[in-house]
Amino acid sequence: LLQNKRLHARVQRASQRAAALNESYLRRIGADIHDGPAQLMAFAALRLDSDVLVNPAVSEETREVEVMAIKESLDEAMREIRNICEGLVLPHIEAADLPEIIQRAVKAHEYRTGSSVDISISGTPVQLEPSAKICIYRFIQEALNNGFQHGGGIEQRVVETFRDQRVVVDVSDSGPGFDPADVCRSGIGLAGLRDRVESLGGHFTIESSARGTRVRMSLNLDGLEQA
Amino acid sequence: LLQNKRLHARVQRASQRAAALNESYLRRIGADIHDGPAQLMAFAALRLDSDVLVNPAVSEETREVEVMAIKESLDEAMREIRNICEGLVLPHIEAADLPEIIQRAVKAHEYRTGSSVDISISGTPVQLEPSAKICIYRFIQEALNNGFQHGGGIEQRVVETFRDQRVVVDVSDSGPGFDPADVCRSGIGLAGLRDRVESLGGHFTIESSARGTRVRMSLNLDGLEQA
Amino acid sequence: MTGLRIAVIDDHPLFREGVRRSLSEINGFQIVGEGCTKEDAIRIARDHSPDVILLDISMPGGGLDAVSPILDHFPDQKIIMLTVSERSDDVTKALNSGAKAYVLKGVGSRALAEIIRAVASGEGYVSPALSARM
Ligand SMILES: Nc1ncnc2c1ncn2[C@@H]1O[C@H](COP(=O)(O)OP(=O)(O)OP(=O)(O)O)[C@@H](O)[C@H]1O
Ligand SMILES: Nc1ncnc2c1ncn2[C@@H]1O[C@H](COP(=O)(O)OP(=O)(O)OP(=O)(O)O)[C@@H](O)[C@H]1O
Ligand SMILES: [K+]
Ligand SMILES: [Mg+2]
Ligand SMILES: [Mg+2]
Ligand SMILES: [Mg+2]
Repeated sequence: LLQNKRLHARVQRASQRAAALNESYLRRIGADIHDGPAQLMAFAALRLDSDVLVNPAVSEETREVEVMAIKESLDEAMREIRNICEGLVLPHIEAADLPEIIQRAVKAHEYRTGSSVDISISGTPVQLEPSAKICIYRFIQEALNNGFQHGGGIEQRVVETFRDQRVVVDVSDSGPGFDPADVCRSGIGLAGLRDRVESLGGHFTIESSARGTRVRMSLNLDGLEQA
Repeated sequence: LLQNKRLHARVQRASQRAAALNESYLRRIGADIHDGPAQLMAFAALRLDSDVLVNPAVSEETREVEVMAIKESLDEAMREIRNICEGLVLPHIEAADLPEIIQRAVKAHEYRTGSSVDISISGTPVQLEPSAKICIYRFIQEALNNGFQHGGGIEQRVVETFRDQRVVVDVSDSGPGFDPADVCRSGIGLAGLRDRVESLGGHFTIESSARGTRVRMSLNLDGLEQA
Repeated sequence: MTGLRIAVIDDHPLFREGVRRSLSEINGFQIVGEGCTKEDAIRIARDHSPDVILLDISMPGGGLDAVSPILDHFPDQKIIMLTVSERSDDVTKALNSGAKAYVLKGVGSRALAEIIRAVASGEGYVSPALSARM
């Protein structure tokens, strides 16, 4: 009973943090839009009003240069908006199975960064809830991102295994590593991953040394009964 | 023990749905941006390429008209982006107490819609977790929105009471009502509210008749022990 | 060349550049200072006493927090907020602190020039989208 209570408390705390986390995620999106596309659009709007665009005394070349500058900032704004939207929107994963989800997350990372990532998949056919699929996708997405940003993208790997009714996903690199104790809980990267995983009753661990980093999540397929 | 297990299962299911919900919320934001501002900007970018802007044979007036059209769509895109961002970002509620949170949610609604909403607040001083504050703010925001959109905004009220260690918030209207049984669970409005509230161990109920609608949430302050 | 002496404080370099170019192609303006933080704003106000300061909100230190320190020392300094933020809290705080105008980014260069002239001659201004709501 006591154990049950503790477990319950942990799940509930994690899900409270997940809610707060989601808000800080939304706030970050808002800030991203404000700092990027909104400023570029403001520039375009400002310059569009310039006399240079309409005054017949201005040469064709000068006008051309001005129009190009406006167009560039608008194009850049659209690129940034597209990136923001892409990061927001999960590919439709309801119909996808576990191997597909892992592959999609890895492909998206490779495509975005131009780097390459090793995959190993157990192939055990497992049925997953949408929430578990989302969790796994976001886990791989953020962990690969960290490995690329902070681990130099060295020998990045994603390994999925299945044991004792648990799906285990490892994301690792051979970068310089870091001390997980130094990372504050309030971030929305690693801390967010932990909350995501724990709010589904799963486990989350980080191992890091000078030889590299491995982030692991595992989910129990039988749900809370055996958690 | 059995009861504990059932409760735990409910919280966990709700928090799974809350995770899925966050994703569909993000997807909706992505779609909003995509369908709105991104299209307007694409239009502006396209027109910027027009020969009319640089060709010396074109009159100042014609050019002026063209520039105005581009500027219009850019302005509209910026307005839409600002609106989307505003809905995204919660006001800073960490420092706010319960009455302030309720007032802010109501004020924001009144400001946005130009309508007015009655408020009644118990005034009992209560300490709330940030996750509970967020939940209450989002609850009022969405329930008022529904009352305005679907309930004609008729006699909208927000009533907060405190009893048996529970904070109870009611949002109601005297609109035409609806049959809650008809509403599918997968929406991100009412279904989302239920999941938000239940994932914090709270209760959520809808009462609706031809005389109006009342949506109620309650949270236990002592947390899960007495849930 | 003389004319109105303007300072632009904004942490976005491209936008700042846009303002500089826009004002330079219109007669009667002279940029006397550029900066990207609250501290820059306070320093430029002191060192250059511009006729008008264009002040961003979202930047290191926060533009809103520069208004009172500037006006404490130079009560006649004319400040125009030029920002993406249309939050009513921001508008209220800016005007209560003594900013003369609140302009939303998205404003065109010619419109901006007119607003600056109006403010320099003692008028106030709030973007129509905002004043309609207040
Ligand atoms: N694979 C890794 N290799 C080396 N250091 C890492 C790795 N993953 C995380 N870290 C360290 O842990 C810190 C926290 O990571 P986290 O993902 O929480 O935040 P972030 O990546 O810095 O920012 P965010 O993810 O919010 O954009 C990083 O700043 C980095 O110092
Ligand atoms: N206060 C209300 N009065 C009348 N009908 C309501 C009210 N609230 C909800 N409904 C009905 O319940 C339905 C579901 O509401 P819900 O908030 O889940 O979705 P929505 O408002 O239609 O869309 P969304 O919130 O996702 O933009 C509404 O479409 C409406 O028919
Ligand atoms: K700004
Ligand atoms: Mg990270
Ligand atoms: Mg709704
Ligand atoms: Mg800025």
